[in-house]
Amino acid sequence: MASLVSCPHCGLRPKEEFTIRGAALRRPEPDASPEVWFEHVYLRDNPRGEHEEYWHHTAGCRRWLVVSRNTATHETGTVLDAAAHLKAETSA
Amino acid sequence: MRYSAFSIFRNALRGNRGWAPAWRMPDPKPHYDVIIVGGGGHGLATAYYLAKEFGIRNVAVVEKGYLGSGNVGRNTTIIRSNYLLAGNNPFYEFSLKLWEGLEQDLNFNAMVSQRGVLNLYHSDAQRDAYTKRGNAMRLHGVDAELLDRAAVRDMVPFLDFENARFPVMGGLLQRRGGTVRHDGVAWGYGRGADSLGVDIIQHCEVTGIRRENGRVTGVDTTRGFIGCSKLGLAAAGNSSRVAEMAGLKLPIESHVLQAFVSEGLKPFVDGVVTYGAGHFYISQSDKGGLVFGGDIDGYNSYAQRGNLATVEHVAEAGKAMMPALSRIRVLRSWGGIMDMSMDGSPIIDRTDLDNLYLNAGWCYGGFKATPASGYCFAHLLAHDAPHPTATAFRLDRFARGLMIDERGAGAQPNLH
Amino acid sequence: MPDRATPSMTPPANRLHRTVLSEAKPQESESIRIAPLPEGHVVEVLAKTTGADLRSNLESLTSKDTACPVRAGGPGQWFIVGNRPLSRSEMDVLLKSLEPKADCVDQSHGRIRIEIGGAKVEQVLAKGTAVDLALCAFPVGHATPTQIGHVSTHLTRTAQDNFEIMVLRGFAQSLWDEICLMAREYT
Amino acid sequence: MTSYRLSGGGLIDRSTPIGFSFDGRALEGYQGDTLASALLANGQQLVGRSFKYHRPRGILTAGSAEPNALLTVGTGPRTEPNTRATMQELYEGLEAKSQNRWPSLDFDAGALNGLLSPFLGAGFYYKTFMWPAPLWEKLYEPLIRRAAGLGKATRETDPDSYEKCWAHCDLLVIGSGPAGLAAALTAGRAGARVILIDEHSNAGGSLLSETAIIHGMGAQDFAARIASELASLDNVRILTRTTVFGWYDDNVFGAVERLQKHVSAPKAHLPVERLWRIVAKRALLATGSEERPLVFGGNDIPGVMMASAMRSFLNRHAVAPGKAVAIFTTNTSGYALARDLVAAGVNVEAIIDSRAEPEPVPGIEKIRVIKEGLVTEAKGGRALEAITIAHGGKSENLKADALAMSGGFSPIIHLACHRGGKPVWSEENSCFLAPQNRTGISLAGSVNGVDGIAACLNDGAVRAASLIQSLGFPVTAQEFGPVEGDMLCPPSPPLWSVPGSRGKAFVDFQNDVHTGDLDLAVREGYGDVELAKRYTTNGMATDQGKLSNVNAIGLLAEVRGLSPAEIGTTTFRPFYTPVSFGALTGTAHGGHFRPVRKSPLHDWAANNGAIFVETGLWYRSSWFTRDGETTWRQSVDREVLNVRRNAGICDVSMLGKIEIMGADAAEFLNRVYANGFLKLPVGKARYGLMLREDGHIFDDGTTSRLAEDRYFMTTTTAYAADVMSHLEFCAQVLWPDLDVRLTSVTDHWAQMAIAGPKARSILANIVDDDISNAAFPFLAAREVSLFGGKVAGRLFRISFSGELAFELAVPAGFGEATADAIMEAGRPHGIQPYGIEALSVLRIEKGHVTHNEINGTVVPADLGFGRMVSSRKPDFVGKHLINREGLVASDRLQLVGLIPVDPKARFRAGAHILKADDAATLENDQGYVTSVAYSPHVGSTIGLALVRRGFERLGEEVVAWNGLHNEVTRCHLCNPVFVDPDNERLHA
Ligand SMILES: Cc1cc2nc3c(=O)[nH]c(=O)nc-3n(C[C@H](O)[C@H](O)[C@H](O)COP(=O)(O)OP(=O)(O)OC[C@H]3O[C@@H](n4cnc5c(N)ncnc54)[C@H](O)[C@@H]3O)c2cc1C
Ligand SMILES: NC(=O)c1ccc[n+]([C@@H]2O[C@H](COP(=O)([O-])OP(=O)(O)OC[C@H]3O[C@@H](n4cnc5c(N)ncnc54)[C@H](O)[C@@H]3O)[C@@H](O)[C@H]2O)c1
Ligand SMILES: Cc1cc2nc3c(=O)[nH]c(=O)nc-3n(C[C@H](O)[C@H](O)[C@H](O)COP(=O)(O)O)c2cc1C
Ligand SMILES: [Zn+2]
Repeated sequence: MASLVSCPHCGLRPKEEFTIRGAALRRPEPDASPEVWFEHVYLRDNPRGEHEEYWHHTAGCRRWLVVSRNTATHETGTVLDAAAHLKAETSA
Repeated sequence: MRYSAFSIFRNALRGNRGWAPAWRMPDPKPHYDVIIVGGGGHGLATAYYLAKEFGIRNVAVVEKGYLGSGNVGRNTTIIRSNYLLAGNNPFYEFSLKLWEGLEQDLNFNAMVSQRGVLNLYHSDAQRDAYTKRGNAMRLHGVDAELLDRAAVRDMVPFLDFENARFPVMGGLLQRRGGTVRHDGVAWGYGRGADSLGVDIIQHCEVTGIRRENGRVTGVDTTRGFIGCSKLGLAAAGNSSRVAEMAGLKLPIESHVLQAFVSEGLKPFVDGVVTYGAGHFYISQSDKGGLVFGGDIDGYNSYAQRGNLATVEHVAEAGKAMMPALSRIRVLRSWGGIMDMSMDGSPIIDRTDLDNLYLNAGWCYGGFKATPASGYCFAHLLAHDAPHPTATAFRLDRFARGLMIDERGAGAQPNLH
Repeated sequence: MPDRATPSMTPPANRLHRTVLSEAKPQESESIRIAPLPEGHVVEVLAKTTGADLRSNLESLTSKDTACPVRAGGPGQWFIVGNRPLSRSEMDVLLKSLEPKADCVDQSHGRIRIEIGGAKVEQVLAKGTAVDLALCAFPVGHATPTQIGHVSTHLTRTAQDNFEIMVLRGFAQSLWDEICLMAREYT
Repeated sequence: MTSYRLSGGGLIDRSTPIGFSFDGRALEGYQGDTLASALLANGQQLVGRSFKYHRPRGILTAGSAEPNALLTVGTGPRTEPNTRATMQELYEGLEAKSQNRWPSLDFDAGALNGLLSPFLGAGFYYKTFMWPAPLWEKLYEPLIRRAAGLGKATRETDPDSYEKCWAHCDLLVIGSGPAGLAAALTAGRAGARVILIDEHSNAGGSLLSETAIIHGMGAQDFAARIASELASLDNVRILTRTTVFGWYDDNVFGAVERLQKHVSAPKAHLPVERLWRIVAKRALLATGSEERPLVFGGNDIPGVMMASAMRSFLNRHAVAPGKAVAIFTTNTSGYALARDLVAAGVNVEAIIDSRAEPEPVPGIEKIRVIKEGLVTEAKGGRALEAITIAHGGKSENLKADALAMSGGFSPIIHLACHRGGKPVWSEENSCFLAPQNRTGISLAGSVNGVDGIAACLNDGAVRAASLIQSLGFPVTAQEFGPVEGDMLCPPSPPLWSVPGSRGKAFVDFQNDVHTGDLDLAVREGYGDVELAKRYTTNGMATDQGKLSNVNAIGLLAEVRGLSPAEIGTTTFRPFYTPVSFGALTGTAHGGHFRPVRKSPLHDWAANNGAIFVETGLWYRSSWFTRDGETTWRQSVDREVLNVRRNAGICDVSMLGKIEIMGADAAEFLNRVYANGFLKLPVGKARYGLMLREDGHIFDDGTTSRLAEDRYFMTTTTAYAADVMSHLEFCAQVLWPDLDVRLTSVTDHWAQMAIAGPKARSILANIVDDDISNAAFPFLAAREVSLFGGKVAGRLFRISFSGELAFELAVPAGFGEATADAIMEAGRPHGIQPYGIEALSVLRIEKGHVTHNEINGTVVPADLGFGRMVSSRKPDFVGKHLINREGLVASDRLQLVGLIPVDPKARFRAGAHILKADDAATLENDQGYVTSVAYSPHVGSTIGLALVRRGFERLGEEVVAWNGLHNEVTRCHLCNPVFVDPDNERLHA
């Protein structure tokens, strides 16, 4: 995608309703080493293919979403509320 | 074969059957002193200067597509050296100086045309920021002028001076800025490098980087393994992917930037004008098309194409700045993949692999850097030490907190 | 010590509340109607436990002087709206009554409501929002936040051919002008 | 009218003549004409000059692929260069001008280039114009620029309006030929939401040019009948005069509708163009096919035309192409034309067919057919006079004033390629077919390689049925009855180049690319199809190679000895045909470019004489002029002094305001701010520093604790939106386990600062509660009651100016009344409103920072806030990278004050700092001036600056260097607090 995102709360919406933050990274634990923090803030896998990203439905429900998107084809997969995504992750 | 009015004349009389190829189509040799990954502007310029300035001629440039198929062939061709920070400014001025003598050096007309770059400002804050930048330029002896509204109006009378939502207050002008014919740059450097013995190997994609005890031995490609003593990466939008082949993770995201060209017109805009109250910059190519662009789409992409929302966003800013664009028709839009770095500035440095060198992170500003980037990368490859104008473009600057952040946007690539 | 307020300083009741779209004149044609709604009350309700559905609780609390007084916002978020301004005490009662379940915020002065209706209402709104407005996709009572032009709004279908747009006060005039422009071909 | 117009037939209304002009000549056409058909009817074959060689050019096609007939239409601010005469409908008073010629179309000086053509081969300009270097900008380039380009655009402002619109549908059908009509009807009858789009003025596609009989009806009537049934279905929307220009991600299509490009006087209440963004569950491309030119010498002479175009002018516009017509074809297309020409009584000299054994076709028995024949040259200057034919080893000269050509057909697959798919060469169809990967879309009709009206009708119906079936619609296949008189056009082997061709044979007509250029490109190493395109500019003109690309590929294949499949195509990109800035912009231009955001106190400020300035989307009051004040400085100085002496009131409603609620709100704030917030007591406000995760300052502001679990945060105006999104990120993504809720209340509150020694006495008149220093000390923050209980407000004892000050927030609707009341209560105390200019002076005098200083590159320590950053907190945003070498380096830029040695001297923000006697070089740069103001309090210009090692250099003399303005000002570095360093006024 990048024309429309299907917000789990609002339905199909155009790109301009969103703010894109980028790679959906987990924030390290507070006591993590400086190296870990550096990597978190500055280094990116930047894959060609499947990519999980944070999108904010700024002009909509104002929820942060995790959008799975293919950076080569722009096809979108699942779109989850960030909270739901976290649960899914932690349970998995 | 030398190009000149005379050679054109002579060949014309022979039905133009006498022209020699601009470059050879060599098969890869088993081993090179230096392999450059990426046949874009930077890769080709690097090879050219390696051969010409540093006497290293056993060089190959491997390019996965056709020569110049990357960003060098799809950018809006603006060159300038109007930078604020000491880490940037001297480098880009060095580049502009190289542009100024390029045609004679290459014996190829890349149409370097310094018709000026005018950045508009619309508020006191913007004016002050441009004053700060312009003075940094002046301190380094770079030409810069701060124009007021009247002066801008004299230069470009058909901007919106009547009912603009964000009135034009003035602009920062660099007269030596301008445009260069994108393809001419790739072809000129390619032809120049080839004539000095460099092998330009097109349609040859690097698929792996072989390493033995901390050193690179060569690259696997779609045309087989090619050995090298030194490997230089100049893969622009694909830097992360190529570096990954050597186990490196970069402070880079790949983003798509779109560019546009209008139908061909008689002279409409002379120099380059950039809008200050939205994302828009425009110039006119010597073919007559208005070449313009704006902001990146904002999402990671390797697709070389963007979406309509951004197209409209760009057009809106364009008409807001220049109402007369309204009835002009946009002919074509395309996209390029840029290596957006974490501070908006490039990297020209060694890596923790002994003989692997990196040239990346050029964002949407690397075309103007082509000559200096090639020169400085060649310098690094040849001497293992950075060129004096490129000492700040270190890979470890993020870990050490020495970012070169012109915009102050922080570690958020799509904001640079 | 209310008496300390010298009467001269106290604005006359009729001048105390200045409405933002007071100048805007309603548009009316056979196919489209646009009118500003009274600056009554808008209460934003934020459920304390995510996923909790308070709609039923909320319905009972509305001053039923407008269509669809309870409107969904984001998840666990609703707006209670009404045409009549609530007195401080009324407002306090309303806020208190929900305290255990939700945090409530008085947005009465921060949100302006505009009504738009008529046979061509879908065509006109389609010039602003990307939301599919067909009745099958956007039934009566459905409400959603969406962008109209460049402005964030909250859209509610209050009848087959009638919508309400809620917008930040600061953008109200700008949005009003935009909507009139959108409707121009029918007015 | 002239003899080129047929007496009968065609979709024109002979009872409605339309007057128009071409290069100033008054001409007449009919309702239903295009500009092209009207010109042809008037015998005007020559319509333009080519790009490079200025060769005479005529009308080549009858559609959107037209490369030659590009005219400047309209006058004044409505001037439109490069308009395709073939797509421009005629309207009364239309003024058309030919382009790229001087002094006139008939006698064009530029034609000299034709003689120079050997020197102007592909890419010649890359090889010369290099000596002497200075001449490039001075001479060569200006000449090239003047020669290049086509039409001349107006620089006037467009008087017409545009708009954008969204549309949603189950099935989007692009193209209204037999395939498209059948598809739309099938889906429409099944009840699906259908949009049918065609770029022409009427639905029908090629049927409008057909003479076949469908279901007992003429093709044209058949099209009209289907169109009218579709129009009667309210689940179907037909958009004619609309071009789908791009296929984007998620099956979004961009289209532009030309509502008023065919009328004399556009109606003001309607847009001239409308941009559609169409969200289609499924889409069907029924876009037809493009006929390919043949590449032989002189194939560009006026009078040479595509066969199907000639047929279109004949059958649709009742225009005869000439008096003696020859037809050069590789397939039956030419025969269909011949049949119709004969039927219309036009004299056909011969059909030259490249094939050895063309299957015979009925209706043309009397016509001479030359088998295995080739046209090796077309002769003539501004009009075709004769052609040379080679057949059976001999060459023959034939007089003709019109020559039709058909080299076969290329499916119009552009849209299907816009999302990265590469077309595939089909040997048996001898054309490129659409890419395989195409989710969401499907193709029908001749774009799908289907031949014949009946087959296309059926294909359209079948494809549409399966598409909407996949969406769950029950469908019944549609029947369209028998088709008579349709001439099938099976693919025939392509004829890329014509052996023995003489003279320039053009491939790309508009860019003057001929076969020799492609040869040269290959010879010089530019043989890759993409390089050849760029080196020769083939396919880069306004028609984007609709006619030339495939021929160029065929020719490259021949020269390089490869197959077209191996050569491949160049990349198809939007726009299918060019789209105006106006359409892409809609209403968002001029004053409407971006919305306006107004403070609830806007009118109050206006009534008090405010001069407004745009800050972001807001309008803010800069200053308030008083009678007798002639310069802004006078007003600002007065406002500033009055705040310090008496009191002032300032609108600060634009500050971002965020309500933060929940049991963990305190913990939340403690993690988003760098300084501690856990211990902030109820009823108190605290200044807070927000960092980015990279340790730099993000934003600052004050946050007040209204209750145990409720806070009120203010942010800077500029960063209000970013801070809100950031907090939502923290709450929803980083710490979802915290019990906290946020919402923006910026617009609910009107907020005003009341500052100055008299502030308290004034407020006491409207605030019911006790606000004495004891009861309401510095940093107190509480809900208060106003006007004897009429209004509940929020009062904060905070100060940006450094004076005794309050910020009062009231519900926005009460803002103006409250401000009026404060002005009234303050009159005896001399209160005056002040704007952001004065506010800025006051805060600079006090050394308070804004985003001039917080410019994204500073860390707290740079501003002297080092101690604020908690070392005890285990975690907060920005904690973990703030101790990096570069961020703690001793030579960082640090915040200092700046004051000129000579009080009368001035300096500006953006000046750089140099050591007193250092040379002006970048190496010697010591920092820069961030904020500057004239301080009436100090009596001179003062400033804030970020200076290397600034803290330890107070008192040092430096220069503020401003080369841009030739200003070098000697200054002293000083403490940034210029007034009341001990904060006595603050606490008064
Ligand atoms: C739309 C757009 C507009 C721009 N406008 C401007 C502007 O106005 N001014 C300006 O200064 N800059 C501009 N830029 C930025 C500028 O174009 C780039 O920074 C610059 O061209 C990058 O250097 P390059 O030319 O070497 O990159 P490229 O030309 O992209 O070269 C990199 C090459 O590496 C090749 N490659 C990648 N991976 C492999 C592999 N595995 N094996 C072999 N080869 C590989 C690619 O095919 C490519 O050809 C713009 C960029 C874009 C996209
Ligand atoms: N003359 C010949 O020998 C020959 C050759 C090929 C096809 N044909 C015939 O032509 C007919 C083809 O029918 P069909 O329905 O497939 O196509 P069509 O050519 O009848 O209709 C296609 C329509 O789509 C429009 N169009 C194309 N791209 C568009 C876009 N991006 N936006 C808007 N409109 C667009 C065209 O203007 C045209 O009106 C058949 O009858 C076929 O036999 C004839
Ligand atoms: C400066 C510049 C000018 C261009 N001018 C034209 C033009 O006049 N006509 C055209 O069709 N394309 C033009 N293009 C776009 C190219 O055709 C092409 O789209 C672009 O180089 C990207 O390559 P791609 O589309 O093959 O991916 C221009 C590109 C650039 C960078
Ligand atoms: Zn949403």
